Amino acid sequence: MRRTKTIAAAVVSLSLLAAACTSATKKATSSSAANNPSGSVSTQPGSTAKASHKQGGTVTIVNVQGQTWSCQFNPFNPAVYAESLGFVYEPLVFVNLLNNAAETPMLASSYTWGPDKKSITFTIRDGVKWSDGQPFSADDVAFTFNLMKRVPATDLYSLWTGAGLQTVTATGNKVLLSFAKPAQPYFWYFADQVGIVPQHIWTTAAVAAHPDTWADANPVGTGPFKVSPCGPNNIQYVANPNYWQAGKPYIQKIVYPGYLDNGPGNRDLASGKGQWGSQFIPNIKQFYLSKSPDNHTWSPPVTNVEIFPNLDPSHPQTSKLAVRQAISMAIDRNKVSQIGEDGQQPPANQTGIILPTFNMYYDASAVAAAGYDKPNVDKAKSLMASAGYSPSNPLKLTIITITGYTDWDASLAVIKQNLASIGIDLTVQDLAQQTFNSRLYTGDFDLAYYGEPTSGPSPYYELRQILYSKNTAPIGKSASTNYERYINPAVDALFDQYPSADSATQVSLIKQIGQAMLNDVPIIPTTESVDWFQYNTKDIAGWPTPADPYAQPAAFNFPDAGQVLLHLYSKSAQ
Amino acid sequence: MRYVVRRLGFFALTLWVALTLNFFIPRFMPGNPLDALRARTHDRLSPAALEQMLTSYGFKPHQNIFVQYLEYLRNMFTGHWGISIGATLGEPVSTIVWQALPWTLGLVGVTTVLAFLLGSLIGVVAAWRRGGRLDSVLPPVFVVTSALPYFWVGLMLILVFSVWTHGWLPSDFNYDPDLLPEFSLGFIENVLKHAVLPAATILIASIGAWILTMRNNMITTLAEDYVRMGRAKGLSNSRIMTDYAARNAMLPNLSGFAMSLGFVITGSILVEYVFNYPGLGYQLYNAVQNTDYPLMQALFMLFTVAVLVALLVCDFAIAWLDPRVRATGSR
Amino acid sequence: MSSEPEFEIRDLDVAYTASDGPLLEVRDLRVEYATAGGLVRAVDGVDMKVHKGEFVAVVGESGCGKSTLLFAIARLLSPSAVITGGSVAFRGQNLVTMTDKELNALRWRDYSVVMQSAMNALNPVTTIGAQFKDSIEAHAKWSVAQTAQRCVEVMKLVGIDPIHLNSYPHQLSGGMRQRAMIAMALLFTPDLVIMDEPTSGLDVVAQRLLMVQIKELQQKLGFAVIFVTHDMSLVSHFSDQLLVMYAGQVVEIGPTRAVFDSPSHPYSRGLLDAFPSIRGPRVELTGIAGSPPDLSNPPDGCRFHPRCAFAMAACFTEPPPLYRVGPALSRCHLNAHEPAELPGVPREHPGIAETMRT
Amino acid sequence: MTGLLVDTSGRAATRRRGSGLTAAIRRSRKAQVGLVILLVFCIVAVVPGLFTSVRHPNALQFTPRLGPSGEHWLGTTSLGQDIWAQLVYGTRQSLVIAVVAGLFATVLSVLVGVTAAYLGGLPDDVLSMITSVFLVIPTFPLIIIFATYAGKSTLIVVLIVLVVTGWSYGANQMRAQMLSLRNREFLESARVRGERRTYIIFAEALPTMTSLIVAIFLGAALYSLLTAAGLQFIGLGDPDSSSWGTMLYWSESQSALQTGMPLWSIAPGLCVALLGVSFALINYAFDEISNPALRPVRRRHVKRARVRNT
Repeated sequence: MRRTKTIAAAVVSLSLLAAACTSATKKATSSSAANNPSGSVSTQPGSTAKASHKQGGTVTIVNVQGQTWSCQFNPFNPAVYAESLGFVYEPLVFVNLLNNAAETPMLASSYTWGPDKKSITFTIRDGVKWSDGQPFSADDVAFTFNLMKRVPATDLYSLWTGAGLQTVTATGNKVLLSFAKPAQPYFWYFADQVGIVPQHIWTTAAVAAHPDTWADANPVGTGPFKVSPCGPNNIQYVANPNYWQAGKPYIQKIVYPGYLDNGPGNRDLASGKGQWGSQFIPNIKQFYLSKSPDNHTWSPPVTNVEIFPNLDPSHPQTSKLAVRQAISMAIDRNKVSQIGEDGQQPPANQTGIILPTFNMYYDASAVAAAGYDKPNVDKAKSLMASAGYSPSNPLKLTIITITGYTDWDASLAVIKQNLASIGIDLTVQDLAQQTFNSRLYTGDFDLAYYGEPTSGPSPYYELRQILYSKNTAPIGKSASTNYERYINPAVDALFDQYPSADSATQVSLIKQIGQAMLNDVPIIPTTESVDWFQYNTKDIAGWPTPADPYAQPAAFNFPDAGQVLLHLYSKSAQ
Repeated sequence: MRYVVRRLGFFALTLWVALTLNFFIPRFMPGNPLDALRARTHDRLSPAALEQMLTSYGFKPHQNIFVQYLEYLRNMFTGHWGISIGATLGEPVSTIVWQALPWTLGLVGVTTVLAFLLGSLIGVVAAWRRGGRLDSVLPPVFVVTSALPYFWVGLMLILVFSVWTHGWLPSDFNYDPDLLPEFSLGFIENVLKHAVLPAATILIASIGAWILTMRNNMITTLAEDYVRMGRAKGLSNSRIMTDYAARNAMLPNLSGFAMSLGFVITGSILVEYVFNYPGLGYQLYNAVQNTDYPLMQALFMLFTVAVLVALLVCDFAIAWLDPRVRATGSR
Repeated sequence: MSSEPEFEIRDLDVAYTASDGPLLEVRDLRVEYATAGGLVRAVDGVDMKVHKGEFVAVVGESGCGKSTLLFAIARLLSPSAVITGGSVAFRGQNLVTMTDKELNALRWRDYSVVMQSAMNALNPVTTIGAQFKDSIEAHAKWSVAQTAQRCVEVMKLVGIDPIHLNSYPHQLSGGMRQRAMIAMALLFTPDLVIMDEPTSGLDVVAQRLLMVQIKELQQKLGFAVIFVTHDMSLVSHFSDQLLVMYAGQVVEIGPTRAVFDSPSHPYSRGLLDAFPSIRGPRVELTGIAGSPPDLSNPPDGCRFHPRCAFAMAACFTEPPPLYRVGPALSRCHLNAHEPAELPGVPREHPGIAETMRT
Repeated sequence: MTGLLVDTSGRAATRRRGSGLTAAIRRSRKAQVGLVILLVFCIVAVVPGLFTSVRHPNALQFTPRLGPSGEHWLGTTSLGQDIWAQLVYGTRQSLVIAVVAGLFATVLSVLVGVTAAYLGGLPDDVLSMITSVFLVIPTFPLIIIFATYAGKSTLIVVLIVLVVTGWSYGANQMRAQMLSLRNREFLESARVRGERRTYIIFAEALPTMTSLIVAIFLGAALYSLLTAAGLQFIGLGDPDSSSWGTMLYWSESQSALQTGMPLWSIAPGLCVALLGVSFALINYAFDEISNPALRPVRRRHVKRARVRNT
């Protein structure tokens, strides 16, 4: 995540990153699809919003784009879907990452898993209308999923190819998705991430021809807001009068300026001109919080930022376990967090389990036993010695990172110092994004500093990406996500058991995987990247808080942004 | 005639070289749009789907590069600039360009020309009042300003007029985001307010050179016999200054102007960058950062064309002012 | 003589004023340059007279101050040069004390200037005609027709096809340019035409032709000429008076013939030796070794003594005055027997000199 | 980068040897000021250790965000580096970039320009065509593209980019100048004497153009300085390197201006400007040297009215 304007894409990626995490941790104890065949759930949508409120008020979102708006809202276009999903298009079920997996039925009032979780049946909500007045039906849902089959470019989560989705059929108010294999891990993809689009519009000639590249300038959805109007500098949303949740949304207007740079965005936040912030603010105490008692911030951690060591034998030093262990032990993660991330991103741990978000999967004792609970320079030194290195005879290593990710540069400056003390002479090499990517993908590095962005309802998702051997490739070939080239059949087996396992087993599986992380140190997590969130309570109330984390708070999370907007209300309007 | 042909040939060549460089440099450097998109979507989306999408947007990596090159040249001239495959994935390049162009023309174009004319004028007056107060103060001052980095001047202006004065003048954007473009006094005022600082930056950073060169040319010209002749003939000062001195002194300055346009664009890109001014420079910068070939190519071509057009204008101006050029076509 | 009524009227009144005293009287003129090296007195107390219709030649090596003298008289010095003393009386009016406005009233109508190398003296970016026109417009309110007619007349006068009024300087040959310059100088048939080496840059033959033409025009139109050249032989047959300058001073002045026949100043003699024959190739000043002194600190005594073959004791200490030698005056101790009395010309003006430096 | 524009109108007229320059510099106050500034920076660049006790300016060894104090003259960065120390250590690279790039660019300009003018004919056409092409192609976009994709922009890459894009302006001037000299009598005489071409060019022609060549160098150096700073400022430099441009990049990315650390971006910018100014001043002085008309005139107040016509 980029603190500087220098790469607009990075800002987009910021939103995508967090978007990747908008899904719930399923706790074995919670009412989860896993052990409750008849689906969940509290029948009152937006369950956590107790009282209802009068309508009125405007919210201004500050979330740097680094680009002027293209005013396209195609929910299948990754460059713009964060502005349409949740605002205009809605998922079947909203799954909350932060609040014990509370599921909020949206376009599906409920669902039922079939045997072995190889199929799932959604019951589609009645009385929902598209914003153009047309009635919404199960056919729209079926159409949306089948569209992804017809136009592979729109199957962003490879449901049809990867997840083994085979048929999607609508009968009455029910939609049946059947898969070739247990699909539970994919639930949050197809239930939470996919926005349902109106068949009657997406079948018109123009759209049907190229649904993937269609601009969709005036999106018609079931969501709480409609776009009107959109310009390069600003998207304005107004409340959807036909919205299916009576009396909602309370907020009648959203102003979403296309900030080109953090600077102006931060200034507008500090001045209260913008109430909903979703970006990094350097020196936030002085620059934001001190400016007004109404300014608050809460940025929950979601994924790891880590060092990828190259495990391929062609890289003798980094494929040496002792060296990796030494590095992990030498790094003072608190200092990295404090100096590199301005204390706004918490330190990570060697298991790669995000804390506190995934607390239940974390085995503190195991970490302590392995000696990764706190920096241990002496142990690290001895490990290096065993590998034949010492401060007098240092090991020269180069770590690649991305130019302009200045917080990472700063973090690496700290790490460089840490490692110097144990006899590793670290050279930081800043690469242009493009160069970095190709070198990361093809395994052309000793060490790479990178934020593995993909998460999911449990650590399974992030860890699987990093550790599953099917996600890697030989040096020189482009690996999809397992860049360090970690191949461990035992760990693969753990991942393979996960989908069909029950929740309790899933937890233990994750713990075992965490243990593997401690044993093999395939990657070295340093900090936990967070969901940037600042909010102003002068006029607007109903924000997600640590006490009431009803959705991921940053505006770039979809469909969570929709949830937040359904909770917000204007004090002055009451 | 030969002169005209030469010039046209030169323009064609320049354009071709520029376009070619611009086509091959990115392609022979590491990274490609798909990787860039994968990185932006942080690998959570299926690469297959993304490649599909890029392809539907007209990205054909597997095509023979030479074929691509020819196609690219044709498209550049036929105005088929394609669709952005960068951060603005899916937005037609022409849309982006047309949105950005007026702002760049309005800010950079106008300010640059203004700086040149104003600078030349001041230079003329300073030289004419040789040894006068103006002439003793100006040169040192503008020697200094002409050596300042554009972007830093911008930063300082932001610091003084925006940060220290708590947003007395806006330090970014072309107009307040929450405004809608319209032909209202309020909007125009807002636009102007946003243009003040960047314009001032360009003016401050560029005018010095014009003043100095013009002053120097002017002084050299004033020593010419024909100027003395003008005095001998008892012509009015204004007549001598304009028809005899300035008109001759202007010639080298004009060609200097033409020559330095490339540098002017450099400065302006940085200015747009510093002020987040959504003009061509800013877009180009983003395009490069996002491996957005189509956008990059269109913008770079525009910049080159802009310079060439300006060059052409200068040529005309010079030919109009200087009969010797008209006659022989060589200066 | 022009058929324009204006000219007849003017000529009358010229005749009237000119009847009492010389057309131009220069007295103790001093010009100083401010250079990085300090003050340089380029013209140091020059006296001269020019009568109506007279042809006065000013000769000397380059750097002896003759051009400066010329520009001082015409009040065309460049900013770094300043007249620090003396007077230039033109028809009784002191040009030195005139404002630009007053000067512009006289310029071109009453006295005009022809400069060396017309290529530089003509504005390269406008046509000859345009440059004629603006000089006319600056001084007279003539109809377009009158203006055009006059331009054609003067062109014919100097023997150039009027078609060239539409030409730009670079389109004419060197000789034509010089003629055009002269034509321009005659637009108002002034009383005095100041010429600064108008023939330089032309080949010897062209020089002769031009000289002849100038002489003819002068006789025809009756204007006086101050003619500056470093080529003594050139003027021998044309000038009435000869004024030899050295190091910013007049070293010899007198009727041309007299000076030519018996130059009484060693420097004049040197200049003559320098040009053995008119058509012969130009050679270095064999007559005089060395080069003119640095005027920022001229030699004591006679300024010429470092180069003078006849230098004697006095020459090293005693600045020689002008001595009368027959019809001429010579600034050389060799001629010490009879001191000059050029009436009304004081040797020194300390008072003025003082005021000049304040 | 219009600071590049140097006036050469006067230069064609003068034939001056290097020795004349030094003499003239002694007379020009502008040149002296410029040279002093340059000298100071050179000293700092050579022995930065003299000016700060900090040895590792980029190490994060102090409390972040300290204001100016006796300890830290300009305070510390939000990463805990001493700004003054960074400034001092940054001098070297900035200076090296300016001088080295300027030097190579100048050599290239002289070679191309002189050759073109001297050979004339087809070679001239080709060379001057190339020159003008390089001249008008908007280089900065190219530089951005190049620097971005060249991966880590090491000093070398930056230098190459600067030289490649910086030579054309000077070459153009050299050519014009050489053309004007071509038929000067002293070259003619050399030709008549039957001297070798190379001899004529290097022994006869070039010395007369010292002032122009110096000016071209100064122009190129200025261009390199400013462009490099610009590149580093937008993050195309090497963020680990110590240079003023890099400092500006960091201060910008850490929003120094907004978070009350203006010195962090004022100071390095000021240094860039100062160095630039020193080049510009020297260059300007050279204009005056080679073109005496440009020298400031001491107005001498002569009351014409007091010259009585007695």
